[in-house]
Amino acid sequence: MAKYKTKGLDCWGRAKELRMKYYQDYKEAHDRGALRWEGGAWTFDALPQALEGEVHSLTEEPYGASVGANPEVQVRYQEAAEGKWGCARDLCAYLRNYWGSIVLDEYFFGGKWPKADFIFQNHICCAHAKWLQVAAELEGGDVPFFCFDVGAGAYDKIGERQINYVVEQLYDGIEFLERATGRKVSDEKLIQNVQNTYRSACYWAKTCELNQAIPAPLDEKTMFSLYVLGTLEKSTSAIADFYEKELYPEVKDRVANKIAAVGDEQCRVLGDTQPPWGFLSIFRYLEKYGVVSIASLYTFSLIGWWEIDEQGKIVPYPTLEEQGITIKDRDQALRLLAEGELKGKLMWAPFYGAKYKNDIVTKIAKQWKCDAAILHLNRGCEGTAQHQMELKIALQNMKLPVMTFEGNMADEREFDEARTKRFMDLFLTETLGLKKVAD
Amino acid sequence: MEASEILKQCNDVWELRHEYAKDWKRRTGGKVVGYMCTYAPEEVLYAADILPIRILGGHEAPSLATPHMFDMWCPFSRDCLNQGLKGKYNDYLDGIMETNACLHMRQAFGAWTIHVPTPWNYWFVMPNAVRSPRAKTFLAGELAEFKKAIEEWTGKTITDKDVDRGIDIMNTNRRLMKQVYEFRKEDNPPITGTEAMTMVWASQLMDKREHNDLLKQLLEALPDRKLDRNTGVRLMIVGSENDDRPFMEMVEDVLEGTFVIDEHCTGSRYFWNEVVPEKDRLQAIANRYCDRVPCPNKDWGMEDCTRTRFPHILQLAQDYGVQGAILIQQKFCDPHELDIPSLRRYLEDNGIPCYFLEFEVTVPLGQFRIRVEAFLEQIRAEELFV
Amino acid sequence: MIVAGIDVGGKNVHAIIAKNGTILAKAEAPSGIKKAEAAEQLYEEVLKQAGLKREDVARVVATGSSGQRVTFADGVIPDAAADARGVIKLIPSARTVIDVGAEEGRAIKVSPEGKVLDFAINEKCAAGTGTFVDTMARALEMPVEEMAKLSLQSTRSIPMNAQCAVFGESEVVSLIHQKMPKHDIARAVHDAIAGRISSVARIVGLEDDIVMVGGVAKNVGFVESLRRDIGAGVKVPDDPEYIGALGAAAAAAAGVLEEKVEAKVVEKEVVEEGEA
Amino acid sequence: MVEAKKVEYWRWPETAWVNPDIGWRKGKFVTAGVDVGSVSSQAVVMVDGQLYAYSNTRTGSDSPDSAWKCINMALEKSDLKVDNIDYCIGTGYGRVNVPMAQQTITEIACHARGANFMYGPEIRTVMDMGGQDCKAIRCDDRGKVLKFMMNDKCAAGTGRGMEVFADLIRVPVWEIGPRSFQVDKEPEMISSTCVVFAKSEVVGLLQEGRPENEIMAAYCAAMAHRIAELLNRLGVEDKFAITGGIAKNEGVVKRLEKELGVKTVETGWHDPNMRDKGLPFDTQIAGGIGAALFANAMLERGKVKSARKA
Repeated sequence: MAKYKTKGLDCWGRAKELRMKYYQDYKEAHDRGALRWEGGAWTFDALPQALEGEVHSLTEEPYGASVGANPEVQVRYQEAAEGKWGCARDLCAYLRNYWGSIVLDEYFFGGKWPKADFIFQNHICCAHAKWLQVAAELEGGDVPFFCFDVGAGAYDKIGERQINYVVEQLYDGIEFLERATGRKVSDEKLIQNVQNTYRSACYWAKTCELNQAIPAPLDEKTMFSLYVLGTLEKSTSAIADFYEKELYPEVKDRVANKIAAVGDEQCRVLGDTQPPWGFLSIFRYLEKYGVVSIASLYTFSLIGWWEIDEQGKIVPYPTLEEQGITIKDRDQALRLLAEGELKGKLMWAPFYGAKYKNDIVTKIAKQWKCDAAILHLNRGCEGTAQHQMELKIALQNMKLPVMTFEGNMADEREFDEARTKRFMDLFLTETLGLKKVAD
Repeated sequence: MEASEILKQCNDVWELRHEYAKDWKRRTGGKVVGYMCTYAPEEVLYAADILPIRILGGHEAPSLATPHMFDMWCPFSRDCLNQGLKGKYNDYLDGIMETNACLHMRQAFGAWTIHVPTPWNYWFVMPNAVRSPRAKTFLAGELAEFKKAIEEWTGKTITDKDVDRGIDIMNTNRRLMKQVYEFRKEDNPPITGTEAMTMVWASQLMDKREHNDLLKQLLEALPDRKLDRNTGVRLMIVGSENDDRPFMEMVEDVLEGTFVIDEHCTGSRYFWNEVVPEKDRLQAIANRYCDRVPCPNKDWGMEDCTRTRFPHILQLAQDYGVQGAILIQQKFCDPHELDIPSLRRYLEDNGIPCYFLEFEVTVPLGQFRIRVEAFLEQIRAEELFV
Repeated sequence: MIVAGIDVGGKNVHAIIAKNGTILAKAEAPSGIKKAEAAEQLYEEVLKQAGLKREDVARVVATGSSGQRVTFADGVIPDAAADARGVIKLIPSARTVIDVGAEEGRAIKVSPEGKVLDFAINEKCAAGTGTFVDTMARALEMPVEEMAKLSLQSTRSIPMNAQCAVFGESEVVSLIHQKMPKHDIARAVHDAIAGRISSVARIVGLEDDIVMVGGVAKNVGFVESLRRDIGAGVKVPDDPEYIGALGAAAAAAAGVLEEKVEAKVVEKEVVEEGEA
Repeated sequence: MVEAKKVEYWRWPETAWVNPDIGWRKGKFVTAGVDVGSVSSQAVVMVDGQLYAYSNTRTGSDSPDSAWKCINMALEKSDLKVDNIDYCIGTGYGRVNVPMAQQTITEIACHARGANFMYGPEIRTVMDMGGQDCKAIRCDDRGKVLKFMMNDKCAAGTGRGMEVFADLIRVPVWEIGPRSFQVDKEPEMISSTCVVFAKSEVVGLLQEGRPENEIMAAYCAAMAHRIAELLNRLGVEDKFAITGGIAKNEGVVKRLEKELGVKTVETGWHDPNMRDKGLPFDTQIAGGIGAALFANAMLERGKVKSARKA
């Protein structure tokens, strides 16, 4: 008999539906006279989505992950990138999926590769700008390309100078968009999109905060499929509404009624970086021991915005309402957009040093009451895998048992499922002294 | 002084870098700051009479670094961290700095600041959108903060005169090294690629004022220097960090090839561009670092997918009469991995055959010799048939 | 109480029969392809040695990469757990265990009770395994034992790129072609693997006492290289290759039994994928 | 030691052959190519560019010995002495340690030239699957190298890997090819790229009681796949020929053709009268042939002088 009652999410179906529609829209955009653009999950989609008329985007990382979740296709795409294009096998796995897809002129969601009308990227890790630079080459070299630099400093160093740097680029970005598409950017839409971006980012954070409850209302395996929407079109009303009006209230209700993600929760685990998408079954394996992965900097702030309060606690970034702000004009909209992105996205802090990641993640471990950590040393993504070994040391210093396993989020050739489960057995039974609760 | 003697001194500095730095401190009583990426604005450090030295690897298995950076991080950055963890810098390094560059060096820097006792450390936010005019303004501001931080640390204000001195030291060094490179255009260059790059390594490890004196003497000595060796195939070596002397020597001493030009951050990419003086000194420095030959990581625009580094490489190839290019890359070095397939096509389309090699802290010379030898044969294949 | 421990590894099987902590009999045999049968036979042999019948043995615990295949075992424990228990039995002061076997090199941080506190495994690459040593010995055309002894004569270190067994082999070949003395090459090989293993060990931390076990621990050349790398203090117990079996026996005596799961191909279950 | 007692299934037979129809004394130039590879060594002796004698032997740990061993074996049944050779070129891994050679050329150039001679001038892509390297070579109608690529780290898909496998599964290496087709359906390929881990994967399959032939199929498929990856990087142009030891393993070759969608030219002399005379055809001597041909061409053009001692 399970310890807690549990049930699936009511809004699950809606999440799936929104995701599939997104990929369909991109494919069919041209048939409907709409524009198509490629960009990163973290780019300022509020701008191109504010162009007059219908506009659809394809964000590169979620696309690479969708492919990665299907090992057969993934290997075929990656071997095309490595063979026909000749790139290194150790590059970002999403990127190789993406390039291979173009090389084979094959869209994972059916049909030929839909060439973009323009690229609107932002440069996060070493790969981002280059990722779509090469994509543009592969698409014929004639795709207009714009890329932001958001590497202005860690959240606690953000002042006027840093915000101005990004705001100026946002203005350049608008000029670029209007030049490249011959369409105007509507301020009304822009303001709306910025408000939506805030809603998506802040309400996802609020939802994650609810996971401090015991039992945890959500497990990471489920959260993966929920934050993804924010990596697609965080600035649209449909997705902002999903986070604010559907997901958040439902999870709140689960906490109130002690509805658990995993009925046998007896050990709360902290994670890090993307999992090997083709092998999410390892999370089910953990559940057999009543072990549930409930928190990670990655899942929380890939799209969620946070801040550190006076007590040094991690709390959700205030919504515009909470800040008592109503956006009046373009300039205010762009400033708020830059500010939220630079100050609120804690996921960026590790890019400025191991100390940041250690500080933030140890806070998470405490506030979310984690009993152990299982870190995926992710060979597929250098950005999210930064300072993982330092993190291991920091967590062990706070007496948290830590297990690491090497793998790759989207290259099954680099993940050994049987071997990983062997390590998990060892860690769970020997180090944590747990027994199986289910089969 | 004989050219060979001067070049030997450069090699000594490279081999005995720690002894040199310690001796420099003894002589001058100044501070020494290590930097991990060539985007560090050395002008400002010289303005404060600080000796900037580049952290380089020791070409040994970085096993002390593994607990801090697992296997997927570039061996060079792990080797650099390993040197620090081994305590090689403990008794003289006053500070360590890193600039926004690749993720690999950030790891090394992150671990360094936690585990290697170094009194002062600084994270310098070097913008990535170097082709955007916005970056130049932002960088000038960043330089001002950097200057302030150093003033607070050293307790000395840095005047415009100081900055001018810093710029002059750097520019002179760049100009002189470029003049030495000119000699490599000759049919039978009086300086080998190994020697030329050793000269650059030394420049990154020693007081540039002293290096400049060596360079002036070298420029006097080179015209009369005749090397008793066959130039063979004129090669270019392009890619990420490279201070792998055994490999360079194998190609130039054992096989019939000569590196007549390079495009490395331990070579020409480091010093090719000078600071163009203007009233606002920091802005002048900022412009230099935005306009310099970029690391692939920063080589992208705000309009289209072109790169600025590729035409530069082709120009070098043509100016130095290159017959073939060896593209090298530190294993796992994303910035270069991202450019290499395109660069290879670009150069081959322009008639320059390429061969790719993946470097590590120690390269398997046996494995690489056959590859390079076959590549040289490919370039001169016609000779086997007529 | 009489108990038995069986360690079925990639290369060999080891079996131990113990009574109240003292070893009555122990034996070794190549595990070959048919590991289950090899274990079966060896168990019979060791029983004969001890002059016992199966029913005399209260409990049998298996371990090792193919421990799950020991049909007659009452329980199975992970190999690293067996290492920890076995070492603590012989050397209670041990805090760090380094085990280099045919196909895996690992390091374990152990508590005084023999509990696994942390572990690190040489990730999927042959460099850093016993097989790497074997391959190199083959390239040098001499038995491993000989290569081990020979390496002790070397006084200089040649950096060798220990990335891949096959590439390592051609590195050795080219060193031979360079007329490099064989004892120096032998040392280079050991240094290379030792370097890889020591970096794995550093992940769990090098807390004294450091104990090395596993088949490769009998390779004096390798142990020498490892000591050069992480310190002369590295201890090697007698019969280091029996540690796994000993630990399994200890577990049997302690009555520690993980529930026994039959080794079967895990069927891929369909899980909703997420993205990022 | 257990290993010592075991039969060595990888040990393929060494061979030697002398052409009875050629009187070497009448010839203008006697040239030799000695290819000392990491696994096998070949000596090829030519008279005015005509195949006179060759041998195919295993390489020992000492290159000079291996070189002597194979040249002597080649000339065993002939009255031609090493001293009668005008010019000898060493190639292969141990090329720098071939005592009787006046010069060295890499096996890449030699295999391209040799393949051109053996398979004919239409050959544009040559795949040399050696003991520890795979070399994908693009060449012109004279066998001149235009471009080449070699396998990088993790050298799966090499002859050495196949030997390790033969030893493991206890099947003579030359039987693996044919037997790999005696399966009802093509199994999934061995996933591991690493020779050593492929080994444990194989052991696993054997434990599951999978039939040997199926495992051989799985291994050949894996090797073919690795090689295909390399060839894809180079880009395969027709006609396509394979040299080296693995060329003899149809289990790999057929699967490679299937993956690439390109047929390899059938093994056999391009030159009709060499074919009609039934001269033996050994894919492993391509390097030696290329070297001997280069030697002959150099003498012909007076680029080098005869080093003949007797």
